[in-house]
Amino acid sequence: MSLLEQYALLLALAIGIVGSVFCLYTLARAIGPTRKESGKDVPASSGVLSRDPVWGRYHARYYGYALLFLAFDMEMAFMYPWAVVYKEVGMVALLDMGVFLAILFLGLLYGWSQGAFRRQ
Amino acid sequence: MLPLVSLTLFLPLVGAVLILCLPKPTARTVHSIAIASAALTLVGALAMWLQGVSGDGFSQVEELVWMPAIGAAYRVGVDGISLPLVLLSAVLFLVSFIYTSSLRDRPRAYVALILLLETAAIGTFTALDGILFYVFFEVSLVSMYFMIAGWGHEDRQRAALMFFIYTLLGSLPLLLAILGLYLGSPDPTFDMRAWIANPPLEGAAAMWALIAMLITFAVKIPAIPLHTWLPAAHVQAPTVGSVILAGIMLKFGTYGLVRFALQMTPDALRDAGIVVLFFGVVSAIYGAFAALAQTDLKRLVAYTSINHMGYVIVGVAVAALTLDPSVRAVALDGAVLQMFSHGLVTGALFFLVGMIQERAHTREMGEFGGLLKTVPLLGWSFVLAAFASLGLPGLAHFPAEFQIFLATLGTTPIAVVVILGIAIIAGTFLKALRETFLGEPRDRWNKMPDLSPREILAVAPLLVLTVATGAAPSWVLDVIHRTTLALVL
Amino acid sequence: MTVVIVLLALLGSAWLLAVIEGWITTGRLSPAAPLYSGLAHLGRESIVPRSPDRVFFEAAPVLLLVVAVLGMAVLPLAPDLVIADLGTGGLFINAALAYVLVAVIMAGWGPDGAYAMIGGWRFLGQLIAYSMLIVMPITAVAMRAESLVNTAIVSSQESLWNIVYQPLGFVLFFIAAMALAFRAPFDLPTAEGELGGGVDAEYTGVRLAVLRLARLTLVVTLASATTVFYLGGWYGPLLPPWAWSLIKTLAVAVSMLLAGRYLPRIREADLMRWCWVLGIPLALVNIIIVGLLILVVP
Amino acid sequence: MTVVLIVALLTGAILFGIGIYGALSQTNLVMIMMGVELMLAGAMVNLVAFWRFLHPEAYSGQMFVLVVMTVMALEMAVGFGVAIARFRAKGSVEMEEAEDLKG
Amino acid sequence: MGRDLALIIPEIAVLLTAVGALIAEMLRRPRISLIIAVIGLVVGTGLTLRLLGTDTTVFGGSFRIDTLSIWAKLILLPATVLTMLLARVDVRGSAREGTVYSLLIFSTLGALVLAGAGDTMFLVLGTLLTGLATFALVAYPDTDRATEAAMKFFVFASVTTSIMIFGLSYWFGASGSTLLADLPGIDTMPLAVILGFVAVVVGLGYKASLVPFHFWAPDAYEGAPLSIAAYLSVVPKIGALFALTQVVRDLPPETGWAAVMAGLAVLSMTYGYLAALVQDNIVRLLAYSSIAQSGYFLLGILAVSSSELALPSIILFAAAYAAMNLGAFAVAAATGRSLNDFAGLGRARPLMGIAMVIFLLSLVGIPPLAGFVGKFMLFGATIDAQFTWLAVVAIINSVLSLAVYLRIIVPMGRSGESASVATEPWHGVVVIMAFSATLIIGLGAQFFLV
Repeated sequence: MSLLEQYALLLALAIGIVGSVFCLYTLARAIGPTRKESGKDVPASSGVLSRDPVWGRYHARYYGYALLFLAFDMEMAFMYPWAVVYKEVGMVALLDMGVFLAILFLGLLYGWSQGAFRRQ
Repeated sequence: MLPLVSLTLFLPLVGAVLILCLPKPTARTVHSIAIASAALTLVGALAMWLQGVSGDGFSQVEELVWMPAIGAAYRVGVDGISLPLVLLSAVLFLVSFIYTSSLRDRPRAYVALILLLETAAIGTFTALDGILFYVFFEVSLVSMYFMIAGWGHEDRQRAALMFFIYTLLGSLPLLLAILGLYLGSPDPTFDMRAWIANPPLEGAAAMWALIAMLITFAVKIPAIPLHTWLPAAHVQAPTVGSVILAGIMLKFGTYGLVRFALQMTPDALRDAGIVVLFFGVVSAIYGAFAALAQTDLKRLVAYTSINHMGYVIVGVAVAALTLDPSVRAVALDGAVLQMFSHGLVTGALFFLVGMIQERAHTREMGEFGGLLKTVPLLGWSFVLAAFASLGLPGLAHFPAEFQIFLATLGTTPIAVVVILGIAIIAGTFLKALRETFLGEPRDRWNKMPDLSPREILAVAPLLVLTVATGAAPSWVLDVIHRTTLALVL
Repeated sequence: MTVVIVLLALLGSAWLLAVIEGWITTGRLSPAAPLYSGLAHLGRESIVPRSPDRVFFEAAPVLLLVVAVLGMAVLPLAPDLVIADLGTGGLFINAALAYVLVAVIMAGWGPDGAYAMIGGWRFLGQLIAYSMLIVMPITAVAMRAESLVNTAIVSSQESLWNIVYQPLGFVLFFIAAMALAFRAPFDLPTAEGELGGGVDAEYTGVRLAVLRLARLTLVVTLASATTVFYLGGWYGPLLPPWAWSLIKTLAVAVSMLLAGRYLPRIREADLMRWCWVLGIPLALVNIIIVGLLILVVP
Repeated sequence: MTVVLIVALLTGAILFGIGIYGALSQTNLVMIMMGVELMLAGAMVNLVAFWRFLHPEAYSGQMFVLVVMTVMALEMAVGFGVAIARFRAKGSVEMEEAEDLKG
Repeated sequence: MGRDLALIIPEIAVLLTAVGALIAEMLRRPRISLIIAVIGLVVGTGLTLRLLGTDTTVFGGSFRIDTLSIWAKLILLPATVLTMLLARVDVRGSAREGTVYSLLIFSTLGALVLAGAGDTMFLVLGTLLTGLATFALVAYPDTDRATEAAMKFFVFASVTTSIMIFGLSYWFGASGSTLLADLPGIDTMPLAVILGFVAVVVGLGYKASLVPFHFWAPDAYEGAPLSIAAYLSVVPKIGALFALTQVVRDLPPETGWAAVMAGLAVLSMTYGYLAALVQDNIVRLLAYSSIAQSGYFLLGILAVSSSELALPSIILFAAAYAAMNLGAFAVAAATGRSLNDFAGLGRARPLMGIAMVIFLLSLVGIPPLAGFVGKFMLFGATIDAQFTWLAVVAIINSVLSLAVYLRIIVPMGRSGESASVATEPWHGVVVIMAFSATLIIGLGAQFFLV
């Protein structure tokens, strides 16, 4: 299979699943409709409705991690190609990545020392 | 063999550094150091004078590697055109320090600035490298600005600004011209001797360079119509500032005219000679008329400077126009001698006006009268200087102006109308003398003291030199003539 | 053909898993219970809460199901029993599983309910904690296999399974996989005790059925990934390759369920702290150890 | 093949266009950052297309894509850092409310 | 490989210094952090001296060890040291003091990468590295104004950088290589080359705060601590301008880039000084003046392929600019942010006053100060490259600049109620060093003309 065909297959698979789920939904509706009744559609909040959208109430308190995460996640983009050719290149690759990881790790330590891991 | 030129050049700077480095010196110490270094400078200048010039090109050349990569170096030396101006600078600065030695308002900075200015002045006259010349040319501007801004009269900030902006704006075209000369030379160098020996530019490029130079020097000289900064600056400047401004810094312009415009773009100047001549004539006559209209003594003297400098322009223009080397030599002799004399005479005049102002706190001629009786020494000195200025035979300006007119007559006779200027200047000074020194002495000025020994020491050398130059000009002219005669254009 | 087999295997595994889950929780072994439960959900009302973000609300369960299946699609059951043996299979599974986060956040945001919202955002925090522990061990695996092709990764373990070669990586990956599947003790987004179901809370009827199915599938996919990366995939004596794959996958999945049962739920802050302070340095150490091993032991 | 290349380049240009429009028209820092992401995505599409269709032998094209990804991620990281600092200091990340510095 | 590493030893030293400073900060020892930083950078400068005269490339042509990049190190590393001393006063005792030093060094490393860039990817990475560190530095005080400055800076930076990357993608398409040295080989797709060039001008122009990409500069300078403003006006700017030089060196002349540079130069100089004329805040004034000074750099850059004077003039002016601008900022740091604070400075603290006058006159270009020699050479290069009109415009602008700087100088002589703040010793040290540098560069320009 060519690369393109493989991806096409994966796409078809995804569409197929969406389609079958849709069929399931149609089936469910065919079995019995949902009746409109007042109070039924209140979200789970002990029956108390909030006037404002709820998203204002939640604070992401982990952004110290989040910033570090971005850096580390990016590092992986370099590590995958590196990992594949690692055995071929050998020692030099280990040193290269060692330096890279050491600096990155230093960033982690720095973040830690500056309280990035404290709950804000 | 001592590096005389460099010694003379940097002695004042050493003095300035010394003054700035001393911890909390008294005013007396400051002035003593200043006078001592200026005196040493004068000794150096005299030594240079004794060494003399060879006539062919530059003498006493001293050279030091500076920026070989771009062909710039520290090069100094003198010829017959610059040597008298160096001597003039040394003398004028020395008497200025003597005059200013009574100053008690921040003397340290003031004296240091003047010393810096002295180095800049001598440097401008002795520099043989394009960059070096420009450096000194501009440094003088800065120190003069601070002198006027810091120690001038009522409206000093404005006048200083005007002076600064005018002359800086004016000097930048010169920078372009220098760059043009540099890039035009076959083997790029900033050596002015090379530029003089083989003028690097020709055709339109040379004309553009000449125009740039003329703008710069016209501002500095100042020539009509770029002269408006001069009266303001003079009126607001402290006395010593005026003396140096008129006595030396105006010469930067005329010196540059000879050194750069005439020697480095000779063909272009020959083509444009008539125009330059025209501006010279207009400057001379306009300056004379403007002087006539003044009631303020200092402004009056300032405008006579424009007149006298106009003669220099005429002389240089004639030198460019004529084809006869002997006529050219005469014209240039006159022009250079005129610079020298003007420095002496105007210096003396500004000193004397300054002394009057110090005593009377006014410069309006109408408020004086009969001063010759109350302060005879001052009065007679002024009379002598005024007569010198109006060109009386036997005094400094006469031989100079005479030679200029002579050469003009031989080349472009029509330009001799410039003689009109002499008549008007004569009228001007006679009017000034009558109003200020003759007539009935007024009661107001009865208590006016005559010259103090310090002031006599300041003025007397100038007057003596004025008489000496006028009566026996040959001691200066010989030096000048040796170079002008050998000048090949 | 392959597609059908793999999908059937996936469904079958999910069903088995549901049965086993029921067995563990209730003590009764009733193979038909998941089917009944699914059919019952079909018949129930599927309520849409008031003022939802309709697109997010509808898309979340489907997306979760899709990414779980797509993840499975690149994992081999046998040398030729794989839907798409991509050249970047190891990376693709990462990419697919990253959408779990998107789906969960959509499920949290969509219904505009407080519990769901908190559950969704919590999962973002959880992702920040576990995500590096998924990708870093996979790197170490790829280093040994010199490839990101999943079949090649399995082949590289013919002589020695990765669980022996890099046990540290296995432990980290296993834990991270549990967190990714948000099973207990990492079920912060759905925490029954405190959030009343969290992201599940607003789903009813057929939508809930799809969501449940998706979560079960996700567990199977992750177990299969663990098998491929660490347990030598289809290798094993006597039985055919696909059977070994299925057995190992189910074993891992069950062990995930069991492990969660006996551990208390971890606080979000602690999870992040441990993952970053302990987990990531350990993952780096794992990479270095593997690197040295590869150089020293050819 | 060139048709595909042109389509890809057009896609890149359109992404870039949308991104720059967003970055210039939005006032919320986070929205601006999304615009910037789109611009970079456009550049990545370009790079990949050029690499794939014109210079398949030049691995530097792939490297450049990685570099652009890094740029994306780090700019976002620092951008959020700035946004958080701003939010703490001022309680808003609207550009239009940023007018203390003028003159 | 070994050779390449040996050639980038100064960069490695800088990196290690940054790391060392960071480690000291993690141990809560900001003083030691500063000491490590200063020593490390001085050592880095010393290591660079050994390389003088080298002209080669490393890592397959992607990084250049040539006159520009070597002088970039010799200029920027000492400039960073001076900034750190200034910053010491601003951040002493605050949390994360050592971080500031470390960030400064990282940012300088980015500027060095830019200055030696031989590859478009290095342009991107250098821009990124300098940019990221400086956003954080600007936001450091965490106040309303600082964060606002950082936010504007960031938005501008990220948008322009993205534009640059997008344009660079076309360069890759046109040449099939990311090396700048491969650009002259392009003869097809001129449109792609022009697109790329425009984009590079946008990306580097923002960093060098050229008009019309300058909007962030005055705000960022004003909101940031003074030492950081001084840093922004010198190090990243010189890095970006050197990078621009590296780029246009290889650009085929038919693209007409020189004319674009000339236009930008005129815009930057004129607008910068005109805007500076109406500022009352000394920091904003210096910001606009630094915008104008960037325009002067362009005079040299546009001549880079047609005049031998160009490279030395850019380097010389960069050195001069670093010295005088840092000096002016240091005096401002010791005096105050308003023009009124300068009234009477000359009388109250004559040495500060004299130093400030020297710095400003040097910025105008009065001989024999550093600024003059630099500008002189730049004009020479411009005329040599047949852009005489541009030299004339630049000279007229110099006069305009005089008006700008006199607005500071004139009140200094006045007897005024000058703020009689005690001078911080570090301010004094920086002023003295910048002062000596301004004089020495002016008089010893030869040294820079290698």
